[in-house]
Amino acid sequence: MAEAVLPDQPLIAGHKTPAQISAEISAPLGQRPNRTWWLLLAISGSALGLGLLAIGYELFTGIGTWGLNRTVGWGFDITNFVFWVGIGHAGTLISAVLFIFRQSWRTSLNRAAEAMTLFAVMCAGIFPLIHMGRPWLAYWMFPYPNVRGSLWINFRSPLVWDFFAISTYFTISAVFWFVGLIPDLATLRDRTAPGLRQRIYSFLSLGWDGSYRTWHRYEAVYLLLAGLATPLVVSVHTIVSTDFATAVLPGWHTTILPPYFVCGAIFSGMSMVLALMLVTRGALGLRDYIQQRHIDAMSWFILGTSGVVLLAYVTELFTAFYTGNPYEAFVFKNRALGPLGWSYWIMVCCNGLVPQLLWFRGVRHRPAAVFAVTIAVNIGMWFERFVIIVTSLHRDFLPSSWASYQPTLIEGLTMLGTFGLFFTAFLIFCRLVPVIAIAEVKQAVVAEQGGAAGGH
Amino acid sequence: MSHDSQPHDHGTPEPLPRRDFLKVAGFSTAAGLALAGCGRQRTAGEPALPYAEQPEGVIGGRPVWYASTCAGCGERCGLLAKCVDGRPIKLEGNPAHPLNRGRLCAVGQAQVLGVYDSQRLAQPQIGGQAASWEQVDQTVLGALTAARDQRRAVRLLTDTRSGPTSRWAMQQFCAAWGDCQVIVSDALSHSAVGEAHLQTHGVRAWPRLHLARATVVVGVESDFLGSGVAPVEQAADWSRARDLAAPDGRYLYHFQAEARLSLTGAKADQRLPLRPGAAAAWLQDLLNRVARRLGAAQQEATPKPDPRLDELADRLVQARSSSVVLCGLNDLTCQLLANGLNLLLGSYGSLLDLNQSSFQRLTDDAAVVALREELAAGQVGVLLLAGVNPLADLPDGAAWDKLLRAVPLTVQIGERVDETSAACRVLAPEPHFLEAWGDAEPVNGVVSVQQPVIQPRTAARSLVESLSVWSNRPQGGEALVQTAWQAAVWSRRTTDQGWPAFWDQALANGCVEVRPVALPSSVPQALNVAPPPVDTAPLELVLYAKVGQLDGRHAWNPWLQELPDPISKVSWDNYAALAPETAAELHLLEGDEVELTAGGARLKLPVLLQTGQAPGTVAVALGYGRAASRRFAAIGPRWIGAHPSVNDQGLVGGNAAPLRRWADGRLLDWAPVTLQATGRRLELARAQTQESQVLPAHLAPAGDPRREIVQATTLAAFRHNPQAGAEPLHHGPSELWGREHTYPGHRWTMVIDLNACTGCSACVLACQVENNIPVVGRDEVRRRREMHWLRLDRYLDPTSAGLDVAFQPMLCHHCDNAPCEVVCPVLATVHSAEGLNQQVYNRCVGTRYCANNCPYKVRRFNWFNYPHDDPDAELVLNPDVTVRTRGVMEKCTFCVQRLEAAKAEAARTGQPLRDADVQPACAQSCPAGAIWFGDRNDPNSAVARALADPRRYRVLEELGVEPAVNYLRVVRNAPAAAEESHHG
Amino acid sequence: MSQRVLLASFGSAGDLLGAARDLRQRGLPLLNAYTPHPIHGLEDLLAWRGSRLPLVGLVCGACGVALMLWFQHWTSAVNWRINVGGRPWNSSLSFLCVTFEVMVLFAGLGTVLAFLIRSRLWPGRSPALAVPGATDDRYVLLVGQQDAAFDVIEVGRWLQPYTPLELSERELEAV
Amino acid sequence: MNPRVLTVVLSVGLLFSSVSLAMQLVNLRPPGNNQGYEPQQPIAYSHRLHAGELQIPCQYCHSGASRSKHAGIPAASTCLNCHQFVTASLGAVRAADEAAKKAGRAPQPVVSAELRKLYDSLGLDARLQRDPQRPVTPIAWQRIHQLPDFATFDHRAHVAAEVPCQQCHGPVETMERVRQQASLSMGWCVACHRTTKATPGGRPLRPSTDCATCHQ
Repeated sequence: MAEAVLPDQPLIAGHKTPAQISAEISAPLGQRPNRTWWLLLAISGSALGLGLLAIGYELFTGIGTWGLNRTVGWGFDITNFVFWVGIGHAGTLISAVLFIFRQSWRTSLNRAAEAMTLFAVMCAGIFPLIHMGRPWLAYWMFPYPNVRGSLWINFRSPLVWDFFAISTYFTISAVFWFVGLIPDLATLRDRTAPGLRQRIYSFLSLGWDGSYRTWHRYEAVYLLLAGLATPLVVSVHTIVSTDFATAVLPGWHTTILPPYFVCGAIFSGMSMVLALMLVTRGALGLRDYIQQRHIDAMSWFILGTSGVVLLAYVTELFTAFYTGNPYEAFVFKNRALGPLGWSYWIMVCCNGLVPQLLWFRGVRHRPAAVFAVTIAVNIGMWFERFVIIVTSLHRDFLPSSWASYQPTLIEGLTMLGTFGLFFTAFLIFCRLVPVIAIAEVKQAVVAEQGGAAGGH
Repeated sequence: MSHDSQPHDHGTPEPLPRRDFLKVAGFSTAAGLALAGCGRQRTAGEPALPYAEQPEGVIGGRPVWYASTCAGCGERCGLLAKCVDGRPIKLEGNPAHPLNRGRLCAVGQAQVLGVYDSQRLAQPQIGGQAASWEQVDQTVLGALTAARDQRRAVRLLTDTRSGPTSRWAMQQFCAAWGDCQVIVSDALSHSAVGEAHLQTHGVRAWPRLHLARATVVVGVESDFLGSGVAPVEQAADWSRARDLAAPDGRYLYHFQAEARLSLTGAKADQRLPLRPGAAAAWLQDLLNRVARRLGAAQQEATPKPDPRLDELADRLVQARSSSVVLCGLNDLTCQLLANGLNLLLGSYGSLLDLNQSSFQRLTDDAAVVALREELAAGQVGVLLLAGVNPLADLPDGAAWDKLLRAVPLTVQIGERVDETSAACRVLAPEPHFLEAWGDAEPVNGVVSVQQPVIQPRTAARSLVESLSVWSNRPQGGEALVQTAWQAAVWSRRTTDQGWPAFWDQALANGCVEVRPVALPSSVPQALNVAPPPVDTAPLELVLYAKVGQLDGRHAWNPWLQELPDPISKVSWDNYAALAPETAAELHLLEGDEVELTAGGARLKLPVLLQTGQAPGTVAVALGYGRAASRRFAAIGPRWIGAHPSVNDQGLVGGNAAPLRRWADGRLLDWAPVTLQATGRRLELARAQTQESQVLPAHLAPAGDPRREIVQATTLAAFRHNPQAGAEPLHHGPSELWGREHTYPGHRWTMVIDLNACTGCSACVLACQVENNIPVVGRDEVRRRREMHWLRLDRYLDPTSAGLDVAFQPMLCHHCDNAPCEVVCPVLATVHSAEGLNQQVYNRCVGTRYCANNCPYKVRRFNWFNYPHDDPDAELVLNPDVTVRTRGVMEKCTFCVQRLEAAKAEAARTGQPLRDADVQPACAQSCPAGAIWFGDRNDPNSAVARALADPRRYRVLEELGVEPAVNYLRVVRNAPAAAEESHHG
Repeated sequence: MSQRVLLASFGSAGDLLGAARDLRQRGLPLLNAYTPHPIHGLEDLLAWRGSRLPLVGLVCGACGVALMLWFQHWTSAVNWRINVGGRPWNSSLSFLCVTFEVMVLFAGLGTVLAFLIRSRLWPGRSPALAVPGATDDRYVLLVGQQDAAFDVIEVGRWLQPYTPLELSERELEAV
Repeated sequence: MNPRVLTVVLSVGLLFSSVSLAMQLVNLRPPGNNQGYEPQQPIAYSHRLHAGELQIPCQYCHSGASRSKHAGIPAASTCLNCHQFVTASLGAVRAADEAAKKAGRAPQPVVSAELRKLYDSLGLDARLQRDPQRPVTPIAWQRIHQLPDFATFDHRAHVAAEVPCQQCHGPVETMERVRQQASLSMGWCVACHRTTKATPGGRPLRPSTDCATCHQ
């Protein structure tokens, strides 16, 4: 794929030696953070703080502090949940799927992308919890033996599937991330001067010594995890889509939702990864590692998924009108022309039209332009979830219960807070572990150069 | 106590010394005191206080029913008060009462809350200072003596109090003090009806309407099903007159001419928008046409042909002696024309009963005007005001303020401090009607006992007791009632019962039927009247009473404030309703605040667009802007985004009474008006914003412009094919899953006859009282978060020939394939073996997924904790129903607490449970009898029979959710012209 | 049982591979290697079979599937039968999602745990054989000294074409 | 210190604390479970004496059980049915009689301290006559069996199903002071509802396990 597009460019620019790679990638960890980092941390930390205040207020006062009503039972909460789960999809996808397909250009991206997955899933996980009327009873979602005669849970509920899917996804992603991190932690352990930091790296690197016996097993395990994570990625967003697809509500009750959701998730996730990588490479000076070929490859990915998403929009409309289900047809007319029609058109523009700019080389070669497109895609994908959730709910079967939905400040701050959490976590991540998988880059570079050096 | 009150003849008939119970702190062993909410765990250590002395017949937790009489409005329905552990917690109609026959309206249902209102006047006051009754009596008796000595008049201004005891006590009082008169003034006056009958029949009387026998009824601005004189009785009669299975094939045709869309107009087969100023001319025209057809033409000129009016005249004449014209305007000309029509049509004696005439609204406007003149002339020495609020209700309220202050002594007898209180020197608190002895005679010959069911919670004294003291013949309430009854009721008995037996039976039944008092009358004769020229003001104001608020005397009641008006679906406010075309002409949008000016008075209100209203009219509800609504300043949840339920003046709505006017000694509720936009915008709290099942044109799918949520047909089509109007399913339900579940025992089912439902909202309130449903306040309703488990959907069809309006009680459908159940992660809502969709509050974690997935949107979420605004009001909670805390979903349970109690009682007695033994609150209360509930597995049950009705359908049948709630199609007796164009 | 080993350290993966191939041809026992990253082809030179860890994953996954299918059936259709929305007691179609997720979870966690235990990796453990630079840029080959005939000088000479950076001998407890 | 001694000391300490923790865990129960609750009552009323020795039927005092949801705590006036005649234990009365005989005076009525509380509650004077000056104050019993507000229990249905009182309340007739025997947890309720198929008399029963049976 991508390598076929750009055959002659090296994976990593500047013919690095392994020692150089270790040194350059781990360099930011040894230094004191610069002023930009502190500024960004202050901004994202403040956003996180505001979000925590908003969540605290909501937990203390009640869900009524959100703009929901008896007709629109989910609004910003589940929109944000699906949005963040979607963002969280690219990380594992880049890591696992590209690993299986032996796309070695992934090595520059996979660590940060996986971390992003974890942080995004953390952000996503907040919403199912706080959207509950009584979040302190959230543990009732888990089937444990109890004194209620052992009253179990309803395994028929998509929310239970969600609970299992999201927690499995988080666990497997975290394990996958950590397993990939072990050799690098050992590298750091061996590069760091004795002290607290070194002891921490030493503790976390589990006694890794680079033994080839371990590498041998490691490769098998990593491949297996990648193989497990790939269907997991698909299943998680499929299950998230069943929250809607198994409901009776027109606009939700469609079989297209699972592929549509998975594709949309990859689309938004890739955009977010690309946006973050553009920022990171600028901020941490990793231009040799994250090159134009990576941006190009990601752009093709985004273009492709954008096409699929656009196709899904058209298919949805076609199905709604072709089947002759009047409720379904109404919902789609209402989405486009009803009182919340603006959100539909934002969605179509940002997801369908704006990404088409990436066809142009001139756009792809301007990081700022690519960055703008990725942000537009993320806005569009947020609105896609808003459109699916709110416009389907607000006018359903009985006209008597039609209502509108106006988010409150508390909801806005909560959403802001998750962005704060995401970026705070990402900034701290940049300071604690290598943002690029050192061992993998070395392997890729050696494999590339190895043709001459007599690999095999 | 020689004789005490008796429970209604449900259980033990022995006398019960009930008053002792308050000597102890209450029977808190009742585990059901579900005050604390479901999230909290009780800790051991709370003491349980049993009685010290066991009252006979009282069993903790077991309800006792007492028969009494409602005083919520003038209709005076008989009721049964359900008392648990000494607390009345629910009012239901008394089945033995001949007027309301077991049913009760929303206002009546809401009265029980008044018992626990902590803001009632608790103690007498003199000049604003708390005083004792001795001081009050001294002051009043002193002033009365002084008035007699100075030859000044004593006047008692009261609302309609028709009970024999009141009459007797007033007679005693008047006899004691020389120039003493009783003047009856109701805020909603029907004075002209009495005056018209004085002219045509020689008796100032208000005929009782027997609508059940009617074939054609014409209403002219007459809201007899809504805020009229006896809506509970009329709603039942109206639906009986529209019985499709009537053996003689008779089916009521209802024509309504009115300015605003009233509840009655909503149910009419044909509606004519008519400004009140044009009503007299229209009635005259109709009279001419009818007279011509009957050969009694009063004038030569041939009326212009008008197919609609001619058809109406034809129908009226065809149905002679079973047709009637009802006029609701307090205007003598209109009433005389209506009487003329009814005399021509032979309605008197068949539909209009002057023998058993109505004593429900005996207002005498002329006497009020005369009183005002007397007051102005300084002739009145003592003025007693009972149950009236002239400062708030009369257009010249400000003038009354000065007049009252000038009287040497004004005494206000009432339950609460109101606008008039400040102008009165003595405030004499009156008990709640459930706390005091009394009676009522709503129609001549039907006497109803008002029996106390709880010890007074305040130091109040009823009007009759006070009058007995002030007549120098002090007597207790019970003794007064017995004395009056021996004199005025027992003497009219139709049996030969002795007094004790008569009294005991009256107490147990709640009412007795006796010989009507004969009223002197003359041979009826129609009068020739010339209608006044049609008022040509560009805009005409129509003032009316809302179904839930009436004249505003219940403005303190949060349940009624929150009850959405069934027509506009607005709660917590009044507004200036305009026809959409009129608003467009005036460049006004919904929510624009306007200033109305009529006769020098001004009022600022937001605009509401009301389809169906006569163009060129502005309709404003009376009864708002009351001082009693100040208490709602802090109702509802408190958070940073909350808005108060009251307006800038600290009141709910604006008082429109200053816009009323006096004309020819009568209180008129219409006037020319001008509108001026103020530039402000206000959002009304509307529980339903999409008013039609016809979809917006630009969003409707091709070929499906409407949703057949309420299905309707015409009478002719129904006679031709009883299944006419059935909407073919868009697609048959498909089954992914097999069916494993059977319902071998009971299987609870409901059938709602939309044809009978009048939209009166009694069910909504009954449900609220029975199920501890909180009041959430204006802001929450505005945010579409009202908690009513049973809501009343209202659909207008602007595309229909007239204006088809339909009401649809919408509650949990208890679907067999419930979409809500499948999605709940924690099994908090699951199906019972009897077909109920159960909601377990304490298991609910509040994901709201169930509500999203409910096609009927009948699930209600506790967005906040919604405590009672008045802590005392917690005493009205039903101990059998859990109080829900925040974060929990709730919904209609089919009153499962009643089902379970009935099953337990059946187990106790060993009798099988029949569906007649148990009714949910909504079905029990419905005045029109539109709701059947029961066990469909019992082939003999009423509900099983109703299920076989060819009109039966289920809403959203094609979803395959198998709802347990069924509806019966509306059958409109469409006029011939509309018949062809009707979509059915 | 202790063993003497020779540690040969190289500066590139290519050198390591070349050296390994050479020594293997000479019949020396190659015990292990210490490298900063995996090198393809080395496992063949070390004559190792493929890892059996995927089998562990398969077994764990199968356990997850069996457990969840049984558990969902037992709770919904056996232990407490509750009518949920008219669905069959055992709504097996609905149970597939959770079953799949638990399968992935069990397989993933089981394999990783097995890997960590088998490779003797756990928190706080220090490296069994601290070879300087093996996590950075050194490629170290472990050659076993089976008998007294093992001549370090000779081996050093054989390795000269691959520019060994360091040669050292150690006594190891076990490899 | 010798490391070996230290290890031994630490091991013994660990073992000890584990054992004591495990013993604490036995007493641990979910919040809301008041099993074993046995509060001090305002009057030392003995169910063992009344229900056990004297064999007074439960429903003599708790008369609501067959007719209402609640069995009810009897009013003080109910006690008076017997205790207007029985004012103290037989031993105390005999002792007073003998003392009077010894002193050669007429025996005076003896009122036990516990029963005095009952009479005080009803405002009775020394001759057990109602004294209008004394207030009537109900006896503040400590409630033992108490369900949370979201659960309802109808005694009527269970009495009709011939469930012996002891099945839920334990052998009250052996208890000096009443103690909550059962956990009153939902699982405990449901266990009986699931397994019961007939009354002790053999009448077939089908106790419901529907939620709304208890949660209304």
